[in-house]
Amino acid sequence: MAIQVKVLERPIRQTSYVRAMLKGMAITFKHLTNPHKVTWQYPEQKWDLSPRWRGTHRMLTDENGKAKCVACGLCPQICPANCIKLVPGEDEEGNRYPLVYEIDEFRCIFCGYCQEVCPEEAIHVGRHYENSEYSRAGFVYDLERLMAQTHPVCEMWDPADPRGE
Amino acid sequence: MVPEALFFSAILFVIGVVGVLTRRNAIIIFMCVELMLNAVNLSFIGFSRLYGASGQVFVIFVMSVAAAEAAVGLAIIIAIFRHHETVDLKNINLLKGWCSNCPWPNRVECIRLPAPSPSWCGCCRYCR
Amino acid sequence: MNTYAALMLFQHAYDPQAPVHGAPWLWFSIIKILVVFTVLMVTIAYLTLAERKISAWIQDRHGPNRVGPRGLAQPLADGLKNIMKEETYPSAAYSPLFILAPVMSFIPALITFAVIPFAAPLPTPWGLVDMSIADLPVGFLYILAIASLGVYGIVLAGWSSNNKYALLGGLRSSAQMVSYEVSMGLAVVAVLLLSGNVSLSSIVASQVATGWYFFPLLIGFFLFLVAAFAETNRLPFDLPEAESELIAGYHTEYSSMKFSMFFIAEYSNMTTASARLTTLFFGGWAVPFWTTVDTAPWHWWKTVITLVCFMIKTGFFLFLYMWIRWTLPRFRYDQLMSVGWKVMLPIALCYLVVMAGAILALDAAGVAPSARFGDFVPTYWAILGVLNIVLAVLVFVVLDRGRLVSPASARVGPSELAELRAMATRGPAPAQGD
Amino acid sequence: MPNGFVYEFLFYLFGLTAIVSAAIFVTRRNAVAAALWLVNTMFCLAALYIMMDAQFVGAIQVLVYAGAIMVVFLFVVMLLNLGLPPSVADIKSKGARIIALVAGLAMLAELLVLARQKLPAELPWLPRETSVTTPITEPLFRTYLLPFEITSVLLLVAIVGAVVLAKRRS
Repeated sequence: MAIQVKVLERPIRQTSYVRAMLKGMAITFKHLTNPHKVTWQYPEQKWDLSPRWRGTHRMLTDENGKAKCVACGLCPQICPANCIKLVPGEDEEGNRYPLVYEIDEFRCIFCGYCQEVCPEEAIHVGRHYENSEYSRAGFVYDLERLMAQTHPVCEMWDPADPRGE
Repeated sequence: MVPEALFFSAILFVIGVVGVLTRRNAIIIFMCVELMLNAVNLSFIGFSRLYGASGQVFVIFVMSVAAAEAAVGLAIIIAIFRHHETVDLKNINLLKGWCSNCPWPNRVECIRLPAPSPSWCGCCRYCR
Repeated sequence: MNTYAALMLFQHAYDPQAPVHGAPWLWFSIIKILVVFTVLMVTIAYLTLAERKISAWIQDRHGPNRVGPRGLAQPLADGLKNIMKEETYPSAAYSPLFILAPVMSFIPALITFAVIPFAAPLPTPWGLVDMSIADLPVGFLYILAIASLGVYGIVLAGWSSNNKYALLGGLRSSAQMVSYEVSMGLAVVAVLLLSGNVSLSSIVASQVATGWYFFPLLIGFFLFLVAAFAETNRLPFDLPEAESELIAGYHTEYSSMKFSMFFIAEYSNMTTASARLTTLFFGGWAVPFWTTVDTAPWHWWKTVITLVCFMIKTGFFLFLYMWIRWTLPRFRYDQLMSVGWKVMLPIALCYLVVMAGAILALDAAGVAPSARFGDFVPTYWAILGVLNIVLAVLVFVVLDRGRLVSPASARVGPSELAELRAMATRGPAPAQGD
Repeated sequence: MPNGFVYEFLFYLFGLTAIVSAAIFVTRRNAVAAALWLVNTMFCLAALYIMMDAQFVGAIQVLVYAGAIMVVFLFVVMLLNLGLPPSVADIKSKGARIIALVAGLAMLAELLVLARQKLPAELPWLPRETSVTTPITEPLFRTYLLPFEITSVLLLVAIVGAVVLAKRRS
């Protein structure tokens, strides 16, 4: 790697410290009196999330209040972080349903593959970012908790333009 | 109050003298000298209550001399410390000369001494 | 004899326009100490909030606004947090001095305020009460003496922490404060020349009589301002606690309330420095263009108005401190030292000679300090002010050409510069190796 | 006022504090602690000066000794890193200590005998209205002008000498 040297020639009028200082103070005073502030007043004023924001999961339910999931096993299969734990079960009518469905939100990388692969459009990543817990165990969301979430879900693609054109 | 001031001044002066006689840390000896100057200043102030403000003028002279002394003295201590890496007066004895087995880089200038113990002359930190 | 009659007796024994003395003097002193201490501590608490708010506004943010209405209870929350936090003691620290150091920086910062007159005297039934805790006859020297003690706390904190960053911070600050003290002292000798007295109340009184000193002593004021910034370790002179180089300098190892005491010391130093600037150069408590308020006979409403005036002036300088802090970057250490010794000190010395000569010349020309042009422009004030403006033009236009604060390249000699230029014109050197 | 009980009490308090802290100062092994005790002594002396109607000298005492000279001492101690004890051993032999003690006591006796001379009456205190600097400036700039100028030359020489001595030769 070659080194290139550039010698700066400074005009004498630019080297005055006092004048540069006064100029700087004028700038800061202008900002001081400027009523337009850029801070977001966070808890009251929230950030508008993108429709494609991928946050914590949510399980959609059918009209009977049951999970839409049919325990096909595609989402644990595709999950690159291996954070979905699914134990399938079957009722007396032969409908498959998840006995255990847990997502470890700490391991999850929010890639959204589970939503993409789900044939029933049951599991979704959601437009939500305010999640805090007192313990690590609190971040393992079980089925009930996933169903209880109410935040809007992520739109993986724009329905009017499914191929992103 | 003047006799009391003179009494305090005498005791402070003697404390300074005893410090100079018993301590070996050059910086502390220096501070003892400052203490003696302070004691003298106190008696000057005491006498200025009796004979007029000239005593205070002398205190100002003493202070400026003390300031000059501190500047030069500390510069000397720094110079000695650079050379010997100690401020222990036991080791600052250039006038005694240097011993033959001194590993100090200036050994060539050393004077060979008929020392009672050939391995010790105290000239530097290696043969302390 | 009932109580009322006794009170009346006392009232007749004293003249409200004569200085208070005896036992009432002692009581008034104690009351003044308590009130000034309380006001100072509350001011300091709110200065921390003001600093954060002003920094926020300058950076287009809102600043703390969560605790209390518009964030006004934030200092309380901070104080509570600092009291409740755990105190840590480094195992290698020399603990007596480690504990002593915050105290040693805290006390000088507070007791400087004792001699500053903050309002016109207040007449009471027991006599005229000076509105300064102790109007010492050597008030100005007292300020210089106490200001020079502030360095102990920092030096001891740096040394006793047994931490190399803290030690470097302590060394830097002792060198910095000793260097700038000299120019600070020399810059205000001109004030003493004009007022002819070292007591602060008489400095204020002579400013009431002959006009404020910032105009006839413009350069002295500027030098004092810069030295005050350096003495209080505020930006652009906050080398002792430069975060990016020394972590936090001398208070690296301190936590909770001991850290807080360094912080309080810094802000009370700022307050006293602002009060000093006000007293020495901006007429102290004097109200501009309203001589009735500034002169005897005294009345309680005069005390109130002058107190407010003093607070406004001091507040302006406190704001200036913060404004400059959030504008200027920090100096390098060599720049700091060369500004102190090669610029401030020679300018202060030359300025002293010029001002003493000018005052002597005015005296020889028979201009009395009280003489006035026309009706209200004081002659002394105007002549010295014009002289100072000429000097200011000389200093800031002629001298300030990259010499007051020199860039690193200024130390490159002409031959090295020529070499660099030749290298630059040659273009990129051929790549080494492959 | 200068003869009240409070005045005498404070005078003795400051004097004894000065002596006690001076005694602690000479026995400290840690140079930084020693310097601080010496600073305490100097403060007490400044208080004594002020109590003996020498306010100007009292302020100068704090300014010059405590504010400048002792700071330079501390600076050197820190710069050379001499603060912690085991670096320097003091004179330990009993003989030397006894000699120092005897010499000190002899000197003390001598000074006390000298101090017992008949002293003239004290001068009156300055009235409160006069400037405290006036009585000093008269002798300083008239009677002792030559010593004053010589002191300034001495300070200049000291500055040059200190710079030359402490400069690192490369």
